Amino acid sequence: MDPVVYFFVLGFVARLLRSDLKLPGVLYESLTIYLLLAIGIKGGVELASHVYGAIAIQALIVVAMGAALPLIAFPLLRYIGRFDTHNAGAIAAHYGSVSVVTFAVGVAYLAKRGVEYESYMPLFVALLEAPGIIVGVILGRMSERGREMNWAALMREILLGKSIVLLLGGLAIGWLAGPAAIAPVKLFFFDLFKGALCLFLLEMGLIVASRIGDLRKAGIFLTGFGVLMPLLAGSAGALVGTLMGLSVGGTTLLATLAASASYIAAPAAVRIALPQANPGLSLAAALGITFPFNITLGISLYHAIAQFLHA
Amino acid sequence: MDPVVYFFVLGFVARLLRSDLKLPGVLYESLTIYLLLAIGIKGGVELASHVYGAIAIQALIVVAMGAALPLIAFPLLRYIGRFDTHNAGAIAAHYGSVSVVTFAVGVAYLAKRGVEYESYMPLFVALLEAPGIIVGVILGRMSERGREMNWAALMREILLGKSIVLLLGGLAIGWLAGPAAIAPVKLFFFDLFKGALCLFLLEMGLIVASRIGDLRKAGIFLTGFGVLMPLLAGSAGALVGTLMGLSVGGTTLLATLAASASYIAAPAAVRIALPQANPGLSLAAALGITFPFNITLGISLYHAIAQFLHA
Amino acid sequence: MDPVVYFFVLGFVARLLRSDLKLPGVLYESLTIYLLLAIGIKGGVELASHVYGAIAIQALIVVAMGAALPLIAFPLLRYIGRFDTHNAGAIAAHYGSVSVVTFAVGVAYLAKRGVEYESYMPLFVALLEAPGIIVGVILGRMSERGREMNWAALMREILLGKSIVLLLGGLAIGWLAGPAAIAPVKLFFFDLFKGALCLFLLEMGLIVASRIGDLRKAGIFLTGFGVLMPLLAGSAGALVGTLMGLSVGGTTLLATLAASASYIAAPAAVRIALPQANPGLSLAAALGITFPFNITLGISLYHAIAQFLHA
Amino acid sequence: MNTPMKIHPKKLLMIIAEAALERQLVADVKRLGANGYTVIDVRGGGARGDRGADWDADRSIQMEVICDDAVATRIAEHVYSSYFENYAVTVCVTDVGVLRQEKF
Amino acid sequence: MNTPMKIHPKKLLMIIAEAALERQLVADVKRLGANGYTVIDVRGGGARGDRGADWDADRSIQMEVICDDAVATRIAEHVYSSYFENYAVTVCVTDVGVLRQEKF
Amino acid sequence: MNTPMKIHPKKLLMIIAEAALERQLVADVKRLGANGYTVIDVRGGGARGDRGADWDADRSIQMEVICDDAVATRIAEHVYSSYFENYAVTVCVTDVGVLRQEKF
Ligand SMILES: Nc1ncnc2c1ncn2[C@@H]1O[C@H](COP(=O)(O)O)[C@@H](O)[C@H]1O
Ligand SMILES: Nc1ncnc2c1ncn2[C@@H]1O[C@H](COP(=O)(O)O)[C@@H](O)[C@H]1O
Ligand SMILES: Nc1ncnc2c1ncn2[C@@H]1O[C@H](COP(=O)(O)O)[C@@H](O)[C@H]1O
Ligand code: NA
Ligand code: NA
Ligand code: NA
Repeated sequence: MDPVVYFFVLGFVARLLRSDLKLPGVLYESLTIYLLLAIGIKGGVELASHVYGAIAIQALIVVAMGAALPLIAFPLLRYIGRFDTHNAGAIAAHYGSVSVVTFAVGVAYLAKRGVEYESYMPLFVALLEAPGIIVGVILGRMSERGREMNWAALMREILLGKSIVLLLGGLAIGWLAGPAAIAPVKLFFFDLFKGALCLFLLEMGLIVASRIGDLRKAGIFLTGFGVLMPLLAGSAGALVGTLMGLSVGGTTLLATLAASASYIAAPAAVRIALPQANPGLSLAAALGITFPFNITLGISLYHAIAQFLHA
Repeated sequence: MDPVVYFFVLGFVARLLRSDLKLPGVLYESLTIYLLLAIGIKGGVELASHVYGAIAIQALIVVAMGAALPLIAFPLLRYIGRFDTHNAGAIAAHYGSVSVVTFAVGVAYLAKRGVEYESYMPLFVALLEAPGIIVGVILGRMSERGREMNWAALMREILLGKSIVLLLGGLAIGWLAGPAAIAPVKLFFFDLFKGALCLFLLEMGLIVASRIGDLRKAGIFLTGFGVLMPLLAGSAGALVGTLMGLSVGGTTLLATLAASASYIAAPAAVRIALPQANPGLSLAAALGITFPFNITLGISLYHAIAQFLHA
Repeated sequence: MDPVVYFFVLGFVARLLRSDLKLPGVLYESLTIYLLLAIGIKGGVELASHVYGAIAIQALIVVAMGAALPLIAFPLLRYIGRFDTHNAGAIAAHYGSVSVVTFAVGVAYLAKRGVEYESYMPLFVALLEAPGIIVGVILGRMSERGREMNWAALMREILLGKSIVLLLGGLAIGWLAGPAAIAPVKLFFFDLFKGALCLFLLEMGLIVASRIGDLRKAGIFLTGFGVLMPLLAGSAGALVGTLMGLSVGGTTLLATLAASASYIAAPAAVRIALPQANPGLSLAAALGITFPFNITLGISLYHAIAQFLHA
Repeated sequence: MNTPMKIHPKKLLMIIAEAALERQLVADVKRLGANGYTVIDVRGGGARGDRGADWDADRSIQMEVICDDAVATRIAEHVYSSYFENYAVTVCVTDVGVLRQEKF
Repeated sequence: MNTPMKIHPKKLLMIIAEAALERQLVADVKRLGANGYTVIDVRGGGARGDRGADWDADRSIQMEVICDDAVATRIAEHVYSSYFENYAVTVCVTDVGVLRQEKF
Repeated sequence: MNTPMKIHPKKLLMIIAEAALERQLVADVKRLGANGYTVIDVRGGGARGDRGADWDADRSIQMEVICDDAVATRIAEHVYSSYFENYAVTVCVTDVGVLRQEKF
């Protein structure tokens, strides 16, 4: 296990033991901004040296995959889990989108093992933020013919949420500036990245532990879903990545993205677009089950699947 | 354009598009403290290896220049712009003082082009903070014979504002400690500087875009003033720098300082000393026009002027 | 004097002059978390390569020393200083525990002089947090037979306070991960440490200066105690360190720890456990006298004592 | 300014809500006739569990609006009918006096 | 929702206290019958000196509890008897109206 | 502490103002007879535009002062005459009850 995961465990245990350890909310916000921007910039710098045509096609496939993921999650939630449409749509939206921090842990995992990957993967992180949320919300609102939805406002909410703005903004900056001009901020944005990730994971541990009650309420089905859905989505992602021609590393990361569930962009957008859904359910599954599962076991599983598919 | 400017553009565009991206106020405060301290320390370390007599004379000239700048701005504002005494004085105070971040962008500009400059320039940043504000306030209060002003309190407010305390404090620390003792914090205060500047400029972009309304209210004259005044002051600064014997790089930075308008020290002091002035006007000009003008076009213009004067 | 101390002086002077310089409370909190975690991790990494048996015995001795220190402080405070039991116990608890930042300044002091020390000293920092507080509180509550104390709650408050959780958590992470896995976060947690310490000391200077009033109220005795107690405890620590077989550097640090008084863990725990005690008294002595004394003169004295005892 | 100023009766409406609603609430109170508003970051707990403000989804705000009786009632009813069912929201109103009644 | 809703009288209890008491106060108000509470980080000054919130020992909070008269009195008296002597604590209570009385 | 304590009537003065005024306001309320004050960082909007608290010039505070009627009036009038014209300032006052009247 990568040592960044220990920080998650430290936070988790500290909160469970009812320690008064607390990271200031503002530190959490600042780290979020930093991580999103840094991932974007890194991707943008790499993008500068690639053939855009090939990437454009891959990008389309990735967007389609993101839009398809909620279509797997929704029926499971609605018909097996017996959630109402709103909650099924809301949870599907979270799983359709991605977790940037899970991606960062995946990158650390590959780096530790010296596995190469397509350096423009951060582009896919940005592209995968939105489609799953949009499809999830549409599914969640299917039953409502009476009340109209302000779709333009929803789109703005999602597409201009801080996740996408910082990821795409960072990509654009890295791409426009290029490696040479980015060099003077390399230390700040790249070399400090992993340390900042450690602090962030410490806070995630605290948050997850303090939501443990929601999890208990959420019940057996959602707990199972929190493990099964990433396995399904991760396998799908690995397949898509392999077919799309990504390397083993890139395939692992695409699988990780597919398997991850959003807890920055999705909660904010879904809270406004599907107010009837109980946010405790989505977050219990995404944060309480899937996130810890992915960073401890999931990623190495997706790596194994990617290796198998490339063999 | 230096890539740090892209961060400004990113913030500006994000806010214009009404993205919910927001940097925590505390992060902005912390970055301000860090930047001021770091600039001071850097200057102080360099100061250690210089002839003080020569610098002392330059310092006096620089202070005189700072005090003179509002005398250019005030009549323009009062008699051409037709602002009342309070507002003319308030705006003149902002333009008499300096913008530390504009200075930092200027330094990045020179570094990128490999242009040398007098390494004790941060001393001049500290020296230029106060005189322009004091003269601007005096001009702005000329009409008030009846109400007395607590000048001692005003002086304390300006001279002990965080800008001057951190710049001078940093200078003193760098100077006392010297290069060897500062080495263990070089990474923190010098190598991370440019990354921190990027985040700060991102926030500046957000702030400027959210004040765009003030700008519209401010009218044509103030918009013109926001471009013309830095050109005038920048040329004056370049002249002073050349006559004073600074290098091309040092001249460029002195011109940049003269051309820049304060938005950290001046607003705080002027709000107390000239309460009748509308802070929206000064900030619309200083932040909305002059700051973006300087970091995008101004600095390279001042550089050209400096080269011309040295040719 | 190490340049980190200059930052303390800058903060102190700025506040005395009534500058409006203020570090955001959240920055102070974030720096505290960072420093505690970083010290812990550093110690943990080093611990990995040591013989645990020998360290275990030293650890026991160190804990006993921590428990013994309030037994020196309490009678002085109670019978010479004429404080009531609550206040004597409260102050003794602060001096029984340790100041992590004083420790960090001690480490910087040794590093500057190239003095080696046992690299697992951070373990002792963590071990010394609690015993002194517990003994101090017991002493402070001796007079209260009537009212019962919730000891379990108190123990949890102390042992699960953020200081101990972050120090021990960091130790565990560093120890589990080992040097190789920690390498990618070395820059963040180790190389930036001293810069972060500078900012923290700047804030300490501001805080100490704003409590100068408490100090005046505290009176002559407490001022004397604030210098004498660290000398006594520092000598005791130096003796224990020497007998225990620590190097000169390790002895200096143990003496520094013994001499230091807590202002993170102790105030929080004592406020709940000894509510009748006036927190102004403990903090005036610990922060207002002992902390500045230790970082300016104390540490070099303890170093001299350590050298003398090892000669 | 030596003659005592008259104190005019107004209402102070307090809305405690999930931070996600801030933008909408600001638009709402303006639209429903308030001339101003003040927002504070808070944490808390109630029927819908503890909201510790540790992170985005857990943040709450307290909005304060000084206004006349009719506007207060209008806003309170709007908040009640639009958000009460699905969001963690609490509303209360109290009597206040102000010096410049034309301001509110 | 066009018929005006009835406003029910309740109390708003405000407790300003050292941040060190937050955990205990939350437990106290729940135990004494409050259905919710809101907490704000504040700074201030009073009989026990200035509390500038610069650092841990100096931090203060303001807790607000909407509840009925009996609960307000009970909490106020408990705070008074438990904390007033040894901690920097200030308490006051005001009349408020709420729309859903069963909530409080 | 079983006999119910008497509740004494006082005023709670709320001043919402630009953060630049904090120091002066603290000095003012002390000078005009208040025994204490509490300050909260807020954001908001009103006649003088939106104040989003993004940065220094945009920050606002809310000051709360519990005091007797005369002091409240005195402070309100002072704030009104000194700052209302040139600064973004809002003032209101409400009735509160306190347990220890000698404190305020
Ligand atoms: N009785 C109460 N007194 C004060 N604040 C309350 C009360 N009930 C709820 N709140 C606040 O309103 C938020 C939402 O309440 P609820 O919808 O009951 O969970 C809580 O997180 C508290 O901040
Ligand atoms: N008269 C008052 N008005 C408003 N807040 C007060 C008042 N007195 C005290 N406080 C608040 O209560 C805290 C503790 O008060 P004290 O115990 O009087 O020092 C202070 O730090 C203030 O935040
Ligand atoms: N009607 C109101 N209700 C609550 N707060 C207000 C109101 N009007 C103004 N404020 C607050 O007072 C500040 C200054 O108001 P103004 O001078 O009207 O711009 C605003 O930024 C708000 O925080
Ligand atoms: Na996903
Ligand atoms: Na200037
Ligand atoms: Na000690």
